[in-house]
Amino acid sequence: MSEITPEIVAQHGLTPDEYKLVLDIMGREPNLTELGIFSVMWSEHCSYKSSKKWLKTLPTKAPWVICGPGENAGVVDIGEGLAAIFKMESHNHPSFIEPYQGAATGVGGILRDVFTMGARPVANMNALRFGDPSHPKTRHLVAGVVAGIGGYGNCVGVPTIGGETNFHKSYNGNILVNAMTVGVAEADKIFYSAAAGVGNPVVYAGSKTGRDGIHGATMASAEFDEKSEEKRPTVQVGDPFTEKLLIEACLELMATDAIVAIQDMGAAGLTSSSFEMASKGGLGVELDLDRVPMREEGMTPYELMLSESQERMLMVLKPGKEDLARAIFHKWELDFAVIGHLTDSGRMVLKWHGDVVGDLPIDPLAMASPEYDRPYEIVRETRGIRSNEITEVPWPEALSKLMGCPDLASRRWIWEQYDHMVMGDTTQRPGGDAGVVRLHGSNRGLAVTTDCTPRYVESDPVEGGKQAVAEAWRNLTAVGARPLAITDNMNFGNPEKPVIMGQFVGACQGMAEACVTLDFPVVSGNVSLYNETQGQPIMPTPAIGAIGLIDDLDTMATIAFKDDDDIILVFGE
Amino acid sequence: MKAKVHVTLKPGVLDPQGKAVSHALQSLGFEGVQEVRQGKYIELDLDETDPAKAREAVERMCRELLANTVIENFTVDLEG
Amino acid sequence: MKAKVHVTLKPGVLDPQGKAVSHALQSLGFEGVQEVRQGKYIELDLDETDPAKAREAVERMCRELLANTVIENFTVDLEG
Amino acid sequence: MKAAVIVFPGSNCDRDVAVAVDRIMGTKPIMLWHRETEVPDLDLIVVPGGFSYGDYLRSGAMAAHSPVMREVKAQAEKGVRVLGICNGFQILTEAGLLPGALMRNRGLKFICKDVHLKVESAGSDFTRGYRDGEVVRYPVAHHDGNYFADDETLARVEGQGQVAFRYAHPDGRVDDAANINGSRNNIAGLFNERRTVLGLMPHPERLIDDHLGGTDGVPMFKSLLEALS
Ligand SMILES: Nc1ncnc2c1ncn2[C@@H]1O[C@H](COP(=O)(O)OP(=O)(O)O)[C@@H](O)[C@H]1O
Repeated sequence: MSEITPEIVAQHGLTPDEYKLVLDIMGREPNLTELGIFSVMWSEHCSYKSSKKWLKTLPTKAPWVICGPGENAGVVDIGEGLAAIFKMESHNHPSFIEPYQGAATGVGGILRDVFTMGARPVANMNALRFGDPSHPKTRHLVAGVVAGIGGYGNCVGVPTIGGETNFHKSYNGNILVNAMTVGVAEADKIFYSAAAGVGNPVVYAGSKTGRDGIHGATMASAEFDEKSEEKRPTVQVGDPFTEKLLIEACLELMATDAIVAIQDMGAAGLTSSSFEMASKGGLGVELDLDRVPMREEGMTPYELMLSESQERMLMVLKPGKEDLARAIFHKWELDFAVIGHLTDSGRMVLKWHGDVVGDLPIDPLAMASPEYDRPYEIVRETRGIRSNEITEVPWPEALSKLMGCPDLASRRWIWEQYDHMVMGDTTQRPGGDAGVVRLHGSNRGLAVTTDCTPRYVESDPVEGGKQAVAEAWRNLTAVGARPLAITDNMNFGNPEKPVIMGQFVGACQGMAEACVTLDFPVVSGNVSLYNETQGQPIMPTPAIGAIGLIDDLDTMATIAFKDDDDIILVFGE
Repeated sequence: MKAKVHVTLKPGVLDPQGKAVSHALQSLGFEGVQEVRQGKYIELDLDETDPAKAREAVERMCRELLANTVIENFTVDLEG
Repeated sequence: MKAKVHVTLKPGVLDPQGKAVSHALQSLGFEGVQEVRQGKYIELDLDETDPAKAREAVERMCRELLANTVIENFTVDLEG
Repeated sequence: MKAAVIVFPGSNCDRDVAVAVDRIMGTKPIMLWHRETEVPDLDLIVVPGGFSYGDYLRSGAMAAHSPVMREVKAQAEKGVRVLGICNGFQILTEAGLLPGALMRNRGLKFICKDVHLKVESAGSDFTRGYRDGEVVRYPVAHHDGNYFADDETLARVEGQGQVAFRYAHPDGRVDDAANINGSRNNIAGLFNERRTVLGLMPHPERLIDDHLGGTDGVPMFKSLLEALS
């Protein structure tokens, strides 16, 4: 095994201080596989090291919240024995590199977060931010992202019932693709990720593992494999057909009494899923990596632990339920393997054909993940625009200019590429204030919206954060729904810059204030930082996804004027 | 002249289509098919008659439109 | 051995993808592209080592699954 | 009346159409898994929409060869009514139960929206609830709905009155501007010669109650109920 040089450490995105901590925790030099595990567990993406402190300040409780942040998705009670499970997640960088597959796998990932918890996904949303329409890359990116979202969502058969789309030059080099899924489950049949039961089998189900998306580590791993460049595509290809089968198979297994804990393999794949399950359960885990279903020849433990191959799940089963589970996954033509078991050692032990190739303490690693209190400066330009600074334009001209502007123009061309009616319960299609799906077999409905106005957040992070939450609230009430809870997707630039960190902190403060006032808790979310190219950050974009409940669909409101002589009222301030 | 372009997924990139086809062949009773990979085949009729220029143009078309070089490789054959 | 299958639309069948590609090439500024036809290229790894048997099997696969002979033609090349 | 809905891996409108059959025809269809090789005698078989086998290779190609389709063909042979919607239509053409093929939409994009259809023939068990020439509104949601048949086949299906629906304007005009996907002769739905099999791209099961935005799909299921009970 190669020696760990400072270069290799740096290539794994760990600072010298962080590496010191690694040495402390391990009590020895880690091998490459172990280093790779530290690297992904402590990445910004998995550890939320810059954002954790502030996310904790968001209100997450209400009598109807069954499960707030910390699980795969948030869960709220929607009455009559049902729960809504939902979350929003970004796939910004991959979508910039390969718009179709990046956006498609983003949809796949968020769907898995939701059905992992036992819900059947019933609606998808997408919040998109692109660069200037005249920028040479924009057209290609828009076309690819929209096709990718449609390609995946249409195939799995979950309706995409709304979203938002903005254009601004600050996104020229960093587009935002935020996807949201809402699912419905029986409130007393929610599945969580905490492992339990020493000796219980750990099983793998879904697609085989390939060398997809093993990033950060490309250079380092080249040392033990010359041909690595060709072999390591950093872009994952989505397989929505397999995802559809995985949904059906998981829901079928969930209807039995076999699962103790379940977690999808998302970013950082097998590493983070097994770590999280064991850590939450306060247990250890032993994995026989050679039993992982593999798509390619010659895969190493390092690659297996870090692969981001899509459409995979990890489960802890009750003892003796392996055959039942295997039969279900085989019926749906999916791979299935028992790859390990739980232990009481508090350690993760990785074996390769019987040899131990990794041995790490779970809690110290998970708990000690760095947490930063980054300096911040909240810049609030409350001054606003004064009316005497505006040159007046005759209103017909102003109106036609507004209607023609890319941010206001109709989005029909987007949502017509999404199947927004499959599942036969879409009672409000895209084009209104919120999308609405009927709760199957009832006369109740779930309303869903996503909202954010980045330029408000840029000029005043606190007010902008408030406004995003308030707009989501209004869009739900506008269709006649009672707002329940939100998920968020915090997209910002480099948090190491105080002003950017200030945008993040300010937005959190504003959101928190609005959420408390409106009794509108945050039950799940996602953070995407470092959205910068050549020092140019994106506009701060805390995208809010929200759901509400309509108790009687006959009272649902839509935006269309209905009849001649109807009275038009304007109210509010 | 005519250009024949093959666009194939890079080795290691998941090929859901190939996978599904190989499943389907098995269930149709075809034995002994190890792996299936599916790609695109594109024929272009060109006005250009100079092979070097034609190749250069088509390779540019591949890079800019016909292939997605992040995940795909391409080859160009000229004829006539 | 390896089989390389080309599936192409029959002459006379309108090819929406080819047409769109040729439009897109034009708008990217590529001149002198007369016609574009898009087909599929499928590679199969076979256990069979006898060329005659392999060809027969693959041609059957094409007729039964890989090509829709209402609209498509196919060719089979063997290698190795 | 005994109805079945076929379920392929990747079907996703199977439940939707089962709901429509149940609600409008008053009978819960049996759901038939694609590997089924023994199928009871039926009056109606629905091949639903979705992405069977991911629609990889060609839409409907792999499903057309699944074991249950042998049974569907055998029953169709005997005159059992077969309704293929969207992916179901693609599967029926791939299986040879209907002539022609469905290619990628002319605009290359997936299209999901309501479209208007001219009912070409109300003279069938599927369409007797409509009038000849009536215009109905059905949703479409497909990527490969561009109907192709060679000249000879086209002449034959037209000559024998096999065309069930054409894409049209709301006033019933049929022209290229109303042709959402490039289908030959604007064909949106097609019968077999005996009019016992119907394949169509639009989804009647998606407009069956006012909450979904309309009820234009209801008469198709009522027609079948009347004809088959
Ligand atoms: N990317 C998208 N996907 C699906 N629907 C979208 C998308 N972008 C916008 N929409 C829909 O288009 C309509 C108008 O969007 P938007 O202008 O953002 O609405 P508003 O500002 O009223 O919230 C909404 O119904 C929204 O759901």
